[in-house]
Amino acid sequence: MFQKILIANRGEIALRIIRACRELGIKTVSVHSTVDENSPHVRFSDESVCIGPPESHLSYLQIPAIISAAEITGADAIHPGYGFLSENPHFAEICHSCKIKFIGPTSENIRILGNKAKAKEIMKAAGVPVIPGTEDQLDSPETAKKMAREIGYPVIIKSCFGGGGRGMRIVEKEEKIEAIFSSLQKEAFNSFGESNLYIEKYLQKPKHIEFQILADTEGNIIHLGERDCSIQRRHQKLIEETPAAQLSDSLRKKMGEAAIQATKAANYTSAGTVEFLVDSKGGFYFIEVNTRIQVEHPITELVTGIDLIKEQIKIAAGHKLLSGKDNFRFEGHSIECRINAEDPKKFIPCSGKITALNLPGGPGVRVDTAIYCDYTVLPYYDSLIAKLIVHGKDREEAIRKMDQALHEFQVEGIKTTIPFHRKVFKNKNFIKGEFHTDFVDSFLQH
Amino acid sequence: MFQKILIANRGEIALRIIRACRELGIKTVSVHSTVDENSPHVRFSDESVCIGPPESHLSYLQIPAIISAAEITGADAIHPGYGFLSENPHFAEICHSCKIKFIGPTSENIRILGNKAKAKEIMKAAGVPVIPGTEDQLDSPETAKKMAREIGYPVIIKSCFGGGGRGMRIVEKEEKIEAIFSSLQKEAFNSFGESNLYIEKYLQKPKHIEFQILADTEGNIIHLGERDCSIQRRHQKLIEETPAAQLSDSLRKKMGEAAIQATKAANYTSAGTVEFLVDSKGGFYFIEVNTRIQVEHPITELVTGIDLIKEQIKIAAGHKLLSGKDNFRFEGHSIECRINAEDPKKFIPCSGKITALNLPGGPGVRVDTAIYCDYTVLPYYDSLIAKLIVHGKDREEAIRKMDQALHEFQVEGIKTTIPFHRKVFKNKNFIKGEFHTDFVDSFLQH
Amino acid sequence: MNFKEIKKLISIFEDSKILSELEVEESGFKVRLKKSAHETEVIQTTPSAQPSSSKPSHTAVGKTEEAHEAGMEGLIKFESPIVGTFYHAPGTNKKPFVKEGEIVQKGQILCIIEAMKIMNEVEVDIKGRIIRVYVEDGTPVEFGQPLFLIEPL
Amino acid sequence: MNFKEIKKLISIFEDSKILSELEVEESGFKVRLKKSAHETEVIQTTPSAQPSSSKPSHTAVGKTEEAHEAGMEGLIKFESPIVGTFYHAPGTNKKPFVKEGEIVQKGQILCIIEAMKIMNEVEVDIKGRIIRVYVEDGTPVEFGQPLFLIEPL
Repeated sequence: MFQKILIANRGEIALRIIRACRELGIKTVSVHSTVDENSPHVRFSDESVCIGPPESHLSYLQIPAIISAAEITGADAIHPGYGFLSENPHFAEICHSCKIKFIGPTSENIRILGNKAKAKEIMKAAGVPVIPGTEDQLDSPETAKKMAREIGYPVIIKSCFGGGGRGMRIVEKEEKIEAIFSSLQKEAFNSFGESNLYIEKYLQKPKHIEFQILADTEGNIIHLGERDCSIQRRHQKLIEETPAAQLSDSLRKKMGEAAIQATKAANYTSAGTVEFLVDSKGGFYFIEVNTRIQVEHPITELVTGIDLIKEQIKIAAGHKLLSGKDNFRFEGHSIECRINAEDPKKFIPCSGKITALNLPGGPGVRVDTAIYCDYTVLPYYDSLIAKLIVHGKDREEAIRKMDQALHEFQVEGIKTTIPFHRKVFKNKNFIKGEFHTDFVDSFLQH
Repeated sequence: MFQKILIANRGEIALRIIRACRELGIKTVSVHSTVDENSPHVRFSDESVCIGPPESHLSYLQIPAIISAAEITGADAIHPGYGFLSENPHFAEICHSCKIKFIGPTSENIRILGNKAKAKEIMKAAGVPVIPGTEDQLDSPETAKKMAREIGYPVIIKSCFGGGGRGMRIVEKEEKIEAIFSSLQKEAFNSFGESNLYIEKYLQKPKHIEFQILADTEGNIIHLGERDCSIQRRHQKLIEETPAAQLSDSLRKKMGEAAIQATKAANYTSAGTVEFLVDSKGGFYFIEVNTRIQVEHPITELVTGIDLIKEQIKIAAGHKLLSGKDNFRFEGHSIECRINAEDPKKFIPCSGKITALNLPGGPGVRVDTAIYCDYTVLPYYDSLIAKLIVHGKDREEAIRKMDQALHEFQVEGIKTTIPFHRKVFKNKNFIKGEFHTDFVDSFLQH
Repeated sequence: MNFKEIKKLISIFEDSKILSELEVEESGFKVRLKKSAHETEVIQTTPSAQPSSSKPSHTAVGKTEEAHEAGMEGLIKFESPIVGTFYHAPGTNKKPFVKEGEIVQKGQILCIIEAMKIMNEVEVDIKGRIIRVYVEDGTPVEFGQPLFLIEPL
Repeated sequence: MNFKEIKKLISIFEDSKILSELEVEESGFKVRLKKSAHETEVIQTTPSAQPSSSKPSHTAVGKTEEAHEAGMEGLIKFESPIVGTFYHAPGTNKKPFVKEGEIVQKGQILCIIEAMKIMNEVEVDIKGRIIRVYVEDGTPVEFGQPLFLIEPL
C-alpha cells in the first residue's frame, strides 16, 4: 500500500480523499494556491505545499508544481480527484515517468476514452449500442449535412474533446448546420486546443443513466449499479439518484452488462463511469466513459456500502477489487443535491463570505463539504460548495429526507442553489419519477 | 397515524424527532422556553409555543404548560424525548387522561420499572439474572450490614429512585455503612423526594451492556442488539458502541434472550433498553430498564438500518412493529461520542457562545446536533451539544473514522469534551477493546 | 500580549458604548485604539432618556413588560403568565372583564386563561388604564404573549 | 508580531467601522494605523515613510515582496517562483551563487531550484545587496516562500 498520497485538488473532494487515506492509514499531502492557505483540505492533511497563485492554471493545473510537491514531500502516489488534472492523459503519463502512481486509469485509457469519436468506435466494435452518428471526425459542414440527413433531425454536433456540457450544440434544421459548425469549431479550439467535431442523433426526452464501474489490474470488473443523472441544466448535473426511478430490472441488467462489456473493451482499470442515454422505448446508447471518480459517487456508496475512494486507492496499489470484508449490497435509495454558490434562478456563480451556516444532519444524511461559517467562496474555482446526500429505505423516504435536509440547510452571505432544489423536491413530476434530461429547462420556465 | 406531534423537549433530540415526523408526514409542534426562541427545534418545527421562562422546572418540566400547548395546537400525541418528562409516570398518565397519546410505554410501565427494587423483583421472578442484593427496601443501616455480610464486600447502596449515576455509593468496609447510609438517604430525599435505599453486590471491572428493545401493543418483541456503554464517568455515559467489543456470540445470544424475557415480564411496550452488567467470567446481571429512547440510540440505527424514533412513533400509533419494508440487519460497527460543553479534564459544564464551528462529515459520519456557529450554549440545560456517530465495516474502521471525525470537529468559544475523546481514540486498551466501567477513572489519572 | 489578545481587545473596544479611546502599555509594549468622532456620536445617542422609575414589578399571576415601541413610552405590556386559551369574558354572552379605556385596580381580574380544562383567572398587579386588548376572545396564547397594553396610573 | 499578523491587523482595522486609529508598540517595534478623514486613503502606513518609487516590479522568474517586519523597512523579500528543492550553489563543493553582504546585479543568478529533475536557475530582477539567505542548501521550498532578503540599491 502507498505510504503517502498527494491530493492534487481542493475543496470537498480533497477532504473526501484525505478521509479515505486516514482510514487506510496513509499519510496525506495537500497542495494549495496562496488563497487556499487556510482551507480545510490544508488544515486536515498531514502536510501541505503552496504551489502557486490563486488562478487554477498557475496552481492546481500546474503539472510541474504538483509533481515537484510530490517529490519534495516524498509522496508515492497522486490522487487527482475530479476536474483539474483528473482527465489529463499527459499528467498521468508524467506521474508514471516520475515513478509516482497516478490513482486512476492509465494515461492510455484516458487518452482513448477522452476522444469521444474514438471511444464510440471501440464500443461499437465491442457490441455496445451507440447513438447513430459519425464514426470519424467531421471534415466539413457538407459531411455534417449528409450525415444528418441519414440519421434524421434533430442532431447534435459535439467537439471530440468536449465534456461537461461544453462544446456541443443541437441542430434542428439543415440550414443552421453551417453557422453552428464553424462557431463550434472555434469554441472547441479555444477551449480544448482541438477543433475536431462529430455528429450524432439527438434523442428527445432521454434519461441520462450512468453505471459505476470498478476494474482492477487483474481483469476483475464489477458494476455497482446505476445513477440517474437526468436532472441537469446545460449538461451540468444538479441532482443524481440511485437506483433510477423508472428503470425496469431487465433493462438495468442489460445496461449493467453493457457497461462491463464497455469497460472490458477499453481495457480499463480503476473506478470509472459508463454513461448512457435511455430513450422512452427502452433503447439505450453509450455516450462516454468518465475516467475519474465522479462528483456523484456518494449515492452509490450509500446504497452499496462500498467506499469508492478507498477502493480506487486499493486498486491503484495493485489490490484485487473488493478484497477482505468489502462485500456490497443494494439497499434502499440515495439522492444527491449539488449545492452550488450560484444564483438559484440564473445559475450565475457567486462568490463571497458565508456569514451564517446551518448544516443538516441526523440519520441517513451525509454532507460532503469544505465550507464553514466565515469561509469565503472564491471566484477562482468551481461553484460547488457542498454535496447533500441522503439515504432512505425507498425513494419516497429519500425524497422526504432530502426535503427536510434542504429545509435545515441554511447559508447566508452568498446565494446558493438550495432554493432551486427545494422547489424540485416539491415538484409532482419529480416526485413521481417522471423526468428526462429536459426537466430543468421546462421546470425553470414555470 | 398521528396528525400532529408535540415534542416536549429541546436540543438535538427535539430536532431528531422533528426529522422523523417529517418523514412520516406528521406535523410537529415544538415547545420552548423564552431563551430558546430561536433554537433549531423551534425553527424547524411547523409550530411552536413558548411555555415558560428559561429554568427547566418552569418550562420543559411544567406539565400544565406542555399539556396546554398540545391542546391549543391540537396535537394528538406528545413525544417526550429523553430526560425532562420522559420517565415521569405522572406526565404519561395526564397525557392519557387528556386523550393525548404519550409516545412511550404506559405510565404503569414507567412507574414499576422506575422503582429499581421492584423491577429487580419482577426480573428475578421471571428468571432474568439479577445482581445479588436486597429485594426489599433497606429499613436501617443494620439490615444493610447484615445483607452486605451475606453478599460480600464491596457492595453498592442505591436510591430506589436514582438513576444516571446519582444517588448511589460504593461501600468497601462495614464500618462505613452507617455514615454512607444516612448521607445517601438525605441526598435521595433531596433529589427524588423519596429516601428509600437498597443494596447490591458491587461488581468489579464489569462491562455495562444494554439491549435495545422494541415491543408493540400486540405483544411482538424484538431486540436490535446490544450497546457497550462501559466508557462512563461517574455513571454518565461518554462513548457507546455496537456490537460490544469483547462479547462472545453465545453470551450475546443469551443476553438478548434475557432482554426479551425481561421486556415480556414487565409487560412493556414501545422502545426501551434493558441494561446489564457483565463480569469478567461471563456472568451477566440485570440492572434496570430504561423506559425511553436513549441518547445513544443512533449507533443501533446505523448497524440495523432501523429508524428507532419512527418505530417508536408507529408503535404508539398501534402499528405492528417493523411493518412494511422495515427489515433489519446487523451490519458493521458503530460508535458514538457524546460531545459535551464541558471542560475535557474536570467535566465541569461550560456555557457561552460558539464563535467558530467545523462539523465533520463524509461517508459513515453522522452528526446529531442543534448547535451552529454563533449559537450560545445556555447554562440552564444539559451540557450535551452534539452526538458524533460513525459507522464502519468493522471496529477498526469505525475507530479510524471517529479519530478523523474528531480531528475535523472544531468548536471555538467554549470548552468541549472533544480533546478527551481524541485521547481515548488513541488509547491502546480502548483500541484493543479491553475496558470496563472503570476505564475513564483510571484513564484520567494518567 | 499576543495577536489574539489584541484582536479581542479591538472587539471589546468596538462593542463598548462608552469607550472612545483605549491605550494599554506594558513593559515596552503598547496598544492604542481610538474611535472616529462620527461613530462615537452615533453610539452616544442611544441612551436617550426614558423614565425608568415607571417600571412596575411583576404581578402575582400576570407579567408586565415595559413597552419599547415608538409612541408607547411609559406604557406597560401585560403578558400571559401561562399557556392556554384566552377568554375576555367569564362566559359566552357575558360582559368582558375589561374594555379598552377602562381603568383597572390592582388585583382586578383582566381575563381567564383556560389550561388543561381549568379556568385560570388572571389578575393585574398595578392600577392603570387599559389602552389596548391585544388578543381576541377564544384565541390560544403562549407564555409571555402580550395580552393588554396598560397605562399605569 | 510577524507579517501575517500585521496583515490581519490591517484587515481588521479596515473592516472596522468604529476604529479610526490603532497603534501597537512592542520592544522597539511599532505599528500605527490611522484612517483618513475621507476613508478613501486606507492606511497611513507604518512608522518611517518609505519611498514607494523604490518598490520593484516582479521579476521574470523570481517574485519580490516588500518586507514588513520591524527594522526591515525598505528591504525586499525575494520569494520562490516555483515548488522544488533549493540549491545555493551550482553543484556540491561549488561556491554559492551569492553570499550575504554581496551586491547582485539585475539578471544575476541567485540560486537553482530543482523541480521534476530540472535545474531551474533563478534570476533576480533588481540590483541590490543580499542581506540574508533564508533557506539552507538542499531544502524543499514551496511557491512564494521567502528565499533572500535584499536591500535594493
